[in-house]
Amino acid sequence: MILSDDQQMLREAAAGFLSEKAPVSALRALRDKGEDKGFDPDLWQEMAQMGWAGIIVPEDAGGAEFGLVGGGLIAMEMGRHLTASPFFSTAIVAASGVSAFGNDAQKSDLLPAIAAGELLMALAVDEGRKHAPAKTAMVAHRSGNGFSLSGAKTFVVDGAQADKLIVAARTGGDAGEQNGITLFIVDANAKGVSRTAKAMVDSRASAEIHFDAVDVEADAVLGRVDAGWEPLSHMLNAGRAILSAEMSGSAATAFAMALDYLAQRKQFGTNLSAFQALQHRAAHLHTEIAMAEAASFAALAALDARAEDAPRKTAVAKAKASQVSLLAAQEGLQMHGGMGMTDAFDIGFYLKRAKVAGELFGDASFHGEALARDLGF
Amino acid sequence: MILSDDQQMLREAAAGFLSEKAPVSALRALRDKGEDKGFDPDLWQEMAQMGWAGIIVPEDAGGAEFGLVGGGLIAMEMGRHLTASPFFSTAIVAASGVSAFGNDAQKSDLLPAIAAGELLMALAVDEGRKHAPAKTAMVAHRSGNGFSLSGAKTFVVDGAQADKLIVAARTGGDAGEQNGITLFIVDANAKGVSRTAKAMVDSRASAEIHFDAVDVEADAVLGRVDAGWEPLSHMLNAGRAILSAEMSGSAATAFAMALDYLAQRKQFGTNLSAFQALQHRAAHLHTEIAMAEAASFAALAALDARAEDAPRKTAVAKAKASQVSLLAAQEGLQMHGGMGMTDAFDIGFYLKRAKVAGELFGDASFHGEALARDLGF
Amino acid sequence: MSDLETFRAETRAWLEENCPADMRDGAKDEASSCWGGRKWEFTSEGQKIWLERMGARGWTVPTWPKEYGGGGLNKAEAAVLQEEMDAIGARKPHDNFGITMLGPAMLHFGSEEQKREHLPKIARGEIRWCQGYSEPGAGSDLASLRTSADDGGDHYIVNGQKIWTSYADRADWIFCLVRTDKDAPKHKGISFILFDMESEGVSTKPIKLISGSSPFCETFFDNVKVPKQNLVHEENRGWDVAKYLLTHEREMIGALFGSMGGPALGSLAVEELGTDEMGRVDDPLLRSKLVQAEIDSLAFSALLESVEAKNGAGESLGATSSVLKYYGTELNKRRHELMMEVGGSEAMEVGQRSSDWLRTKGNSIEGGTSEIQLQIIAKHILQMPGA
Amino acid sequence: MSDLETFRAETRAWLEENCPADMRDGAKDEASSCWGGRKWEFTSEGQKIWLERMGARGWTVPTWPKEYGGGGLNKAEAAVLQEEMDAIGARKPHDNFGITMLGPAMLHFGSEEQKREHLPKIARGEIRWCQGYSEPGAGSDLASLRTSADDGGDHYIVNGQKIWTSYADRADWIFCLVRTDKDAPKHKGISFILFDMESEGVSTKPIKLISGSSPFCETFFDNVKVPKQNLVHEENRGWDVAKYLLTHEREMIGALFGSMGGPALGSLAVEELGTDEMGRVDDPLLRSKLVQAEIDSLAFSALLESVEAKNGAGESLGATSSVLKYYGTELNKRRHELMMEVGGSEAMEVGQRSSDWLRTKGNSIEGGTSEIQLQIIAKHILQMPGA
Repeated sequence: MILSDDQQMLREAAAGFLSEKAPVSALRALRDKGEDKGFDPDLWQEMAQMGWAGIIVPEDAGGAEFGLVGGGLIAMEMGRHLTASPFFSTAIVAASGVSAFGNDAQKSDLLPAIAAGELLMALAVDEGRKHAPAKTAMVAHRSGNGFSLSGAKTFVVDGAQADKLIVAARTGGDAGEQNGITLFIVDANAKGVSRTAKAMVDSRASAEIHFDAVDVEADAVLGRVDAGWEPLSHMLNAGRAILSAEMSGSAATAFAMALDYLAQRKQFGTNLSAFQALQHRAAHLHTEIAMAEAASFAALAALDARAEDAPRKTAVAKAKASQVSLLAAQEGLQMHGGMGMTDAFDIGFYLKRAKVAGELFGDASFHGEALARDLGF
Repeated sequence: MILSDDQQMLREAAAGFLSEKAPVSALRALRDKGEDKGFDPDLWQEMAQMGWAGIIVPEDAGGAEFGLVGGGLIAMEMGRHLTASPFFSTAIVAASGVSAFGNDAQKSDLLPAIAAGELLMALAVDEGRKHAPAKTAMVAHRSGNGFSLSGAKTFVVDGAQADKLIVAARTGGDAGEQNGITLFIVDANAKGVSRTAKAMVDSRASAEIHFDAVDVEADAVLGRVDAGWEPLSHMLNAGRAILSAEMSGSAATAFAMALDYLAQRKQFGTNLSAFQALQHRAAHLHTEIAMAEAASFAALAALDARAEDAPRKTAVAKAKASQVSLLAAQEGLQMHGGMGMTDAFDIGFYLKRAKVAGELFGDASFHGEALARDLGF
Repeated sequence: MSDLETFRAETRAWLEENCPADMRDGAKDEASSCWGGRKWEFTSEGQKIWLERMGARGWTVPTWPKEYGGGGLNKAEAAVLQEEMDAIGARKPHDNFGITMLGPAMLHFGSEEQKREHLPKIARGEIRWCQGYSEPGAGSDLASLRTSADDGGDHYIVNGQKIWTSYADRADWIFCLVRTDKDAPKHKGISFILFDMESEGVSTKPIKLISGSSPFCETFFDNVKVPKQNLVHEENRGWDVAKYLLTHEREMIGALFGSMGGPALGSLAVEELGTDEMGRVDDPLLRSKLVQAEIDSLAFSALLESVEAKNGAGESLGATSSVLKYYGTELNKRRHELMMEVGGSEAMEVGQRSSDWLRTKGNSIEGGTSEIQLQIIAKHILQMPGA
Repeated sequence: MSDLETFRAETRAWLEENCPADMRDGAKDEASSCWGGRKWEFTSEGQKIWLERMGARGWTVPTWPKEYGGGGLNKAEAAVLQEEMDAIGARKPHDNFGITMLGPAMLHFGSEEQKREHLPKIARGEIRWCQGYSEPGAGSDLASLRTSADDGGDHYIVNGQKIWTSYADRADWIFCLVRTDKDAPKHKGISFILFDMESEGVSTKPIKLISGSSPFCETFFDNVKVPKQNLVHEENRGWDVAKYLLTHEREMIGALFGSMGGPALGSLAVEELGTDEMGRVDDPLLRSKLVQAEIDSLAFSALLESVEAKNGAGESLGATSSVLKYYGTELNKRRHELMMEVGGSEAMEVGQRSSDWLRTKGNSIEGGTSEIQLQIIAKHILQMPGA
């Protein structure tokens, strides 16, 4: 796609900032410190000051209003450096939901705080090992003027750090149905909420969260009761397309690292990058990465435009980018030889992130299935 | 597997005979003559004299009693040369059914004639574009002392030339069930049978056959009424494993032709076979072909031994050999470059045969599905 | 009313008045093409009139300069013309390798005399061209060609053999790569010449493919005399012209496979195989291959759109044309494999589907093999060194 | 009663009497291995007794000659011993790279003195060995090693660095490839030497992998003095020994991955993901990848059985070991990818499954990369020329 001047500047600013402040070594240091935060709060404040926390938030709510394409440009650069931050959970997923489906009170309460980097939010949707939002089984009973939530959520990105959670629960229908799901904005420290941070293989933060008769008021509902599928899909698709852009960036860098390594190393008297078998694999990988990136930005643009085929494009992007980023990391590691297996080299971090980001909000099989359904076969 | 001396001799005899009498040029000549027989009857007589028509027929019925492993050795050589003959339809599929499930009268009527090369038989099982024996819908009504058969069969190999047909029809149950299928041995020229030869892309003979109230006596039943699934599976599995061996042979030769071509051709001042990217693809293909051959003979041996896991091994062999022979032909053609696209070169014949043999009696998807069911997932 | 709007209105009116009724069926298949040339037999009076009228306006080659028989339109006007033609389903009046291949190269490398001589005849469909590039034994190493053009004073004497000459048996003239210096390094002894296929010593022989008959021919030259004024660009610098043409061809092929997409695999499978009780194509493993093909097809379309947007914005495609050519042709092969799997035994019969399938095997060979494209990507995009 | 039957009866009786109860649990995992050596701490009295008793009979290395501490058994007897051990679930008494790697090479290339000195200590588990082959920067090009052994009169002075030395921090002695002639072509200046890891100047440092801690170490040599009698085979002909060992290693790895098969993917998926209303794993596209992996696993098992049958019949494996190594390791990687997909977000947690998954990425690198195996197949099986 053709970037506008503003977008081009945004991208260059992101590239510059992140390579200085959040290179892979920062993630490594975070991991080695052994904290389970999964990101650096000071860094997030700096990002917020650059306007990234409000990248998709409307200008009148204090945001930069760059849309998801703008978010994708940042995400791609974050992917290159494996930058860990609440950008995904808060600035994209939560902000997209509140912007599009929040009532006036919710918008004015939450969006300026998000844009200022003062509020962290996380979406709690998965309940099993595989992403399956329609299978949501957690229950919200009517109770007084509000609801009482009970159940468990897993794989909640930034869930242990969030101030507020957006929780998908069932107010009607049966697991497997899209109807009957309602979204609730829940204080993460409310009575009955217990959170367990999980050490994930990509050194990011994710939480398992139990809800034991957590009481919320009626105004905690995001969107309408029983009609949470639409805002939920909206948030998930925003997240999926952003993850696709992130993974395209990661794939490109893992690939570039491998090419660098090949160019530096000699074997049997020849530069490794002169081996034709590796060249053909590299050329194929280049093609795949170009497709993943193009598909990601096509999805982001379609979502911004609220185009009818945006869900289809998002499924294609997430499926393709998940596959390609894993392939790039696998090929990148193999091209590094034994050195790639050591923790001292960075390529392993790309492999780990590719696996987790690929799984998050649905893997390639999930989105392939969605695409097939959408295409009617 | 380790061949016995007898098997080794059989294989060498087959290799010698076929390279002299039935090279690819023979198939080409057959095609160019434009006859729809699909094989050369005189050649089949010579094969019968060598004992191949009775290769799995018991010695006391005039056969060579080499079992399916023996049959597979011949089939593999036939695969190498793309030899067209009724070996598959008559000597393997029909003979395996009659040997194992025929009554005394059927055995003494049919087996010596098969072994002598005097009788051609074909199995009529498929009714749709994809192999699905359990979905047999053709009906056999009881009528007098016998049955009346109505329906249509397709993809009947050697069906237009056969003297007798083994027909799967439903005497009970519904399409989709294994129970209720009965096999009938039907005179191919009986009243009500109409046959249309189909020109197949591999230049072999296949027929569409319509049955319009064809009357057969009760003694036409092969095996037991309503219990045709077992003899049908027995015949199909024999055919599948033999096809696997044939495809392994075809794959090996298509590959060898490509290697020869690469070794002869220079580009950019270098021998094509010195290009590393092609070497790695060739080495991978070698590995795949070795696996297909091993899986094929494991299946043949298991079927001969009536081992419990013979159906599983057959599914693996047919799935793998179908994939590998297609891959070998595709890679072989690509390695031939533009010359491979011309009809003047032989590699295209291997591609065409790989496609048809891969489809026959179930393609890789069919057998993968069977394997998954067998493994319980 | 802007100039462009005026142009649109005038064009619409002219087309409405001048496009014969039978040329308005929107047909784009090869059978309905008009290839023109001396030997052409028009399939209808409408086809003849349509070529004459469009040729007279230069609208067969709308962006070529008027002095060479073109329409002299700018890009925007040419786009409007195409839109208005599409709107009434107007057929392309004329197909000719002279339009798609020789013309652009001639505009770039030809002398003024050559342009005035040859281009108007292409525009009016009077001369049909074929291309003499590939040779038996050269394969992807095009520059190793051996057809020789020896100096005969005011003419060359051409001897040798070409292969893969599309429609050589129906073409009037050929543009041809020949060797004019046997001692120079292989890329430096090649020249680009033009000659009449009716010259003495030219003969052709059609090539049968694995998919059946084809437009391809072998073409033989036995002491063919070619006037030296038919040399395009400088002697021994024909490789410049060849490279120009090859890049152009690759881009066309890549775009072709990206845009055509082919029939929707999923619908075809539903129609031919039916669905199971969960509403899925009733062949689960085949279905999952179809899904992957659709993912890849749609991702490839996204790439193509992105490339086209950049190209439209003035960025050069360069080696990216190899990315498109490589993936587009491999994907097309895969889609046809899957159509065969869906079709099952019916598709195995000799017929259109099996013939199309076989023909696709050439996609990754013609116009530069997939291996060559990968090599170009590795070298020119990834900057990897020669082995 | 045949000799072999007599042997079986006697063996069964001896094992019944001598194998400690806690050594009969059939454990084959690395944690229950006894690696022996000077620093070994036995996990139980039973483990100690079992090593002593089996070592005393030479049954830790049953086919080695008795004069070198072996059991002196023929192949048939060794097979009977293994069968009888399996029958009571007896653990292997002793693991040692001396048994699997150095011993076979020493029997082939060692001098009489060396065999008498070193082999019995391996058999009795007194000395634990590690191997010093790979070097940083050499990668697959093993022969480009730079660790030097300079002539110091009656000894060599070794300087340099090794990598991927398994358990170097726990081993007593090392067998090591060093460069003794810097001017010779790279394969011709290498020697194979043995030395004590407690020699002055030897230090080790464990390597952390992407999957976590590992038995691998970096090993550094700083002016280590090695007596010349510790040279195996001739000086500058160490590459003969290395090749012998590498082929041996490749065969072991190939067989390992072929035979282990791993957990059944299908059952794991049914257990963790459940089935849909048609009884299929409830993730149709993932399921079809599982199916392909099972097809390939079973076909690979068939190949392995066929190779083993031929090998048993006396045919040499040769470059076929590369076929097994290549495919077996790639397949194992694929199976672990699929286990991660089945496991979903739970598997993404730091833990055994994700650690195993990460560790498999090394399978196609260690023991010769997949690329090297493909090269060996192309060259030695397919007879394709060097590039």
